Amino acid sequence: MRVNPRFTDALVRHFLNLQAYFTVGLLVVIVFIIFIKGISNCSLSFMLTYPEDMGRHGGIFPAIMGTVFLAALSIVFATPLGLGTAIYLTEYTRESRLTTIIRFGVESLAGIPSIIYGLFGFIFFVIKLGMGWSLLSGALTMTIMILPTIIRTSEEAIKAVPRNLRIVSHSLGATKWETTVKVVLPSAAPGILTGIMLSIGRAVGETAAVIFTMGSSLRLPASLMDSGRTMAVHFYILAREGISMEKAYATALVLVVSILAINILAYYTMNRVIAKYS
Amino acid sequence: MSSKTAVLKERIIKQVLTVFAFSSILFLFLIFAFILVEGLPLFYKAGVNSIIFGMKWAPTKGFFGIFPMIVSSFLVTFGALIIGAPLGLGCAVYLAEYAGKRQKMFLKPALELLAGIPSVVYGFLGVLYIVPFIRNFVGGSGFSLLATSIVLGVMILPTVISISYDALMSVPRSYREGALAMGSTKWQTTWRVVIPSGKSGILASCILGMGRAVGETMAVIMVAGNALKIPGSVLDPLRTLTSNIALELSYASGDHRMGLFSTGVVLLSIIMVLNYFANVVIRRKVIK
Amino acid sequence: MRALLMLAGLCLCAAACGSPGSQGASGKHVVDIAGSTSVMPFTEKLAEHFMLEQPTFVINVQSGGSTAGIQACINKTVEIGMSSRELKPDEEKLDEITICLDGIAMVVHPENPVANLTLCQIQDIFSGTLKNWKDLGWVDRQIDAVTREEGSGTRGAFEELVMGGREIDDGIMVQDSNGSVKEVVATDPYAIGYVSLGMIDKRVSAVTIDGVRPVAEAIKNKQYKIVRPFLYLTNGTPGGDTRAFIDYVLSKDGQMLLKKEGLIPVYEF
Amino acid sequence: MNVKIRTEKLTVRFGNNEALKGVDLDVCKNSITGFMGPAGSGKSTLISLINRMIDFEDGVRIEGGLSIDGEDILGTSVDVVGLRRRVGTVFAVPLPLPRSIFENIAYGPRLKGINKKSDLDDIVEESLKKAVLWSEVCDRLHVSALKLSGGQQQRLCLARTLALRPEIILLDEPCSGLDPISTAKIEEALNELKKDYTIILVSNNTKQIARACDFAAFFYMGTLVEFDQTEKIFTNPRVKQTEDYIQGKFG
Repeated sequence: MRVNPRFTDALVRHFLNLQAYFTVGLLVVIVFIIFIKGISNCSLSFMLTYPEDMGRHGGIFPAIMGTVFLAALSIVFATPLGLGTAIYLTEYTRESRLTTIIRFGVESLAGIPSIIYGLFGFIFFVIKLGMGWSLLSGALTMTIMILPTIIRTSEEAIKAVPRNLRIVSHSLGATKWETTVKVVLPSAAPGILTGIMLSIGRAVGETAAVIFTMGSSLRLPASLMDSGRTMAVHFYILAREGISMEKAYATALVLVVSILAINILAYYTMNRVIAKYS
Repeated sequence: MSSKTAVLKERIIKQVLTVFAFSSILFLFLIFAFILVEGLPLFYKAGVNSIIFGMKWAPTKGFFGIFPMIVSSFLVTFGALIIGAPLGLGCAVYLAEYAGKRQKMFLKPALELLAGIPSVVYGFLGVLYIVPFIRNFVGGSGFSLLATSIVLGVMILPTVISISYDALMSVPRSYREGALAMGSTKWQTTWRVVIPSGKSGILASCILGMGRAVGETMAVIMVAGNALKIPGSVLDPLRTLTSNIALELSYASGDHRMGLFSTGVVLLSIIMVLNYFANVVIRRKVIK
Repeated sequence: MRALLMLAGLCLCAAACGSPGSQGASGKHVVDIAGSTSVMPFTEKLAEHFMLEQPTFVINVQSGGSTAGIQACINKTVEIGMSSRELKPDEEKLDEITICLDGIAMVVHPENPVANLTLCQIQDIFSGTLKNWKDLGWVDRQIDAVTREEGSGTRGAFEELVMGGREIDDGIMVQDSNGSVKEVVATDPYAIGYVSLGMIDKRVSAVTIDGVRPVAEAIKNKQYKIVRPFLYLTNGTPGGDTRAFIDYVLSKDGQMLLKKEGLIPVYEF
Repeated sequence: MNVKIRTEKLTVRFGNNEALKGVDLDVCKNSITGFMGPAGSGKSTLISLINRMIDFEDGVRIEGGLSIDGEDILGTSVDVVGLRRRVGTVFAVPLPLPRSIFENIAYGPRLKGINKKSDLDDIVEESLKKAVLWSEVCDRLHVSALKLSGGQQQRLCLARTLALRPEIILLDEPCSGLDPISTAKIEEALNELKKDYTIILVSNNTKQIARACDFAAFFYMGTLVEFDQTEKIFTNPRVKQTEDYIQGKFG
């Protein structure tokens, strides 16, 4: 018997529709579970107080600050490097063997799993350079890890700036650098910002690379050389060691909500860019 | 500003930017150098075969075999692919071919948000929901190849979806219009024209998804059970290369630590090969 | 954007420095401690109490494992290393202080009716020859045994004190801390594992071994044999700040605290 | 006659393709010189040599000489940025920068290091007046330049070029997309400007060349076919090709 193609078509449409909504449903379920289980233990004071008894009681203030410090530091290190690389690739050189090599480097870095970053950061920053488990070791490791994201998104954003704007600027007697700073970067800013926000999200959610480089001290890091704990690491330890499921859920809630907020903001910014150029 | 200083300034800026651009290469070099320097000596000392094909891992007693972990890494990767790829491809096809503009505006970002959820959260939910489910309704302890594959299958979804979506979207409109004009239904067009044209991108999305699965650590440690044997069934626990490193790094010293770096060398090699294949596949498309 | 971020960072730093938690950091009394994940929770607790009494002190406690702690102590990156295993010959240049004894208990799920195991049965389970609860007089169900990872002090002690030369089977599940072993046992009714005595609470139940209950009494009168010391290690004789903390740990308050946590103090007051 | 720009046997190749073939041409000071010819005739290539925007193209080979005030400008040691401040360019499509009217015009002066508000105010007003735009925008200088109409945008671009206080102004088909009224305004502005500047106007519109230019050059396939005073070219061309082009037989 031949099946009517129209019937197949309708069937497939519904099946694929189901798949798409099932997948979105996964996201909703994950967020929902975290929210329902976490909300009762999550309050402002939870976010602003210090943990007691390894996190069994009290709040997660040092973990929040550790996360903020780590993310801020790695962005401060990675943005000039990444943006500089993107500017070099788009404005200062033509496609050549050299750019192929650089791109190969960036792509490879992007593909390396976080545990390898953890291994490298541990042996290089923590041990060989003697930085110990510290905010600095963690931030430098994270810097390398988020670099490819920043380079790629900045490059895309810079490439999207119309060539004519550069021509005009040059015709008015601007040097390459003046053109880049005054014309190209302002137009590419939203796209670059998107990359930075996605990177922040990555740094906030990372565990494997952080735990072996920044350590897991529950204290608030008071200097670059102090060890500290990010929310993700704190959550991992709480959940894995079964210290307190309530606190684990509450931490997960803060963690997931902040990451979602950062990501949504990033997409919003990106859409504005797309709207602007199309 | 005189023109001479302007020229000089430009030259300095270009040089600084060049240095910045090479930082990625430098970092890549450093990562390889340090992992290799720490990991390779053991290959000399214990022998390549006894590490890569060795069945027994007892580093404090001088056994450094990671063959079961290599096998396990591949098992979970394929498991993840079996679970994640059909679902991901279905989503990508729906998004690219069927979804309306409004639907897309909601679905696309929602699906990409899945990528933002930290891996520890996936692992946590895996331990709390998937592991007990398997223990109670399927069998075994629950910490298993099956649980790991499910968790990783969900985790690779965003990679599979976004890359194969891009591949499908880059198929020229005229292909679709041509097929539709000849009286094909939407699905016939998609199945016979669009998907074959986007084939290499779809393949690349699966390879990159594999890369993600091979490299995942924390979620795997939490649900895999970490036993050292090659699993005999999908319900047996297993240990991947990544979890071997993360489980023991904090305790290891001397040869034991070197053994973990050797594990890192093998992991890094697998990842580089996968990335190479993904690149080859993508480039082939560009040339075509 | 960068400027904004830096500004935000600075504000946060300023806010952080104003908070009570880091005030001590500007003072001189900082003691860094790292090592065994088994000793860590208790040290953390001792540090918390010590810092309440002596607000000018800052005690940084890190886990990382016995070996890492010993290495860190040799490199002088920390003042005190924590170890839950005896020192190896090349590590013996460190000074060791036993702060308490710890029993290792076999734990099962509270619903598990098996209440006693012989040493030999435990060996059989962990060497992979005894695989079903049926053989221990319970249901026909595979035993989900959990061990610790290679290199762990607790595993070292378990191998030495329980396994008696027999090897732990490759098919046994592995977890990388006392807490995570306990977590598996607490959630899986068919699981069995071994944890530090101080970790036991009502979510898991400890079985008797050859009829002996793992309690402080039995350890003190040497009936319960699976016991190992918790060590603090220093590189040379400890100086003022480090000494002050160690003195506190060995004081009545410190030892009582350890006792309350289920450990066996080395001094009786 | 006072020569401002001189080319000598100027030949430009893009790969194997010859865009200019041995062009010899003198452009006079304080006059408007029109370049005309069909697409691909080489007139825009010549423009991009004068302001060295050709540097942004790949695979270019140049032979022969090009000088301004007797000074060679093709050498590698030439200060290109300085040159572009002496040679202003207005492109075929209006290309305002995505910023305000004021900032568009102040862009060039600021690059030169003029940052004082009162100086910039003067320059902006003067340039806008010269470009016959002042009366239309004087009350909304801080509005985005993208909000102006096409004709206004092109005059803004002219004003922006004038703000550089250049010696030479190159206009590369500046009126191709504009309505007759805007075109007339630009031509009006140019007529005033030639007192102080040397102007080159590239156009496909032969009538515009006839109206606005003192001299006219006809290019075809990279060759300078004919160059003379506008009147002569339009009334009595020496070459048949020129006559055909002017009469619209090809182009």
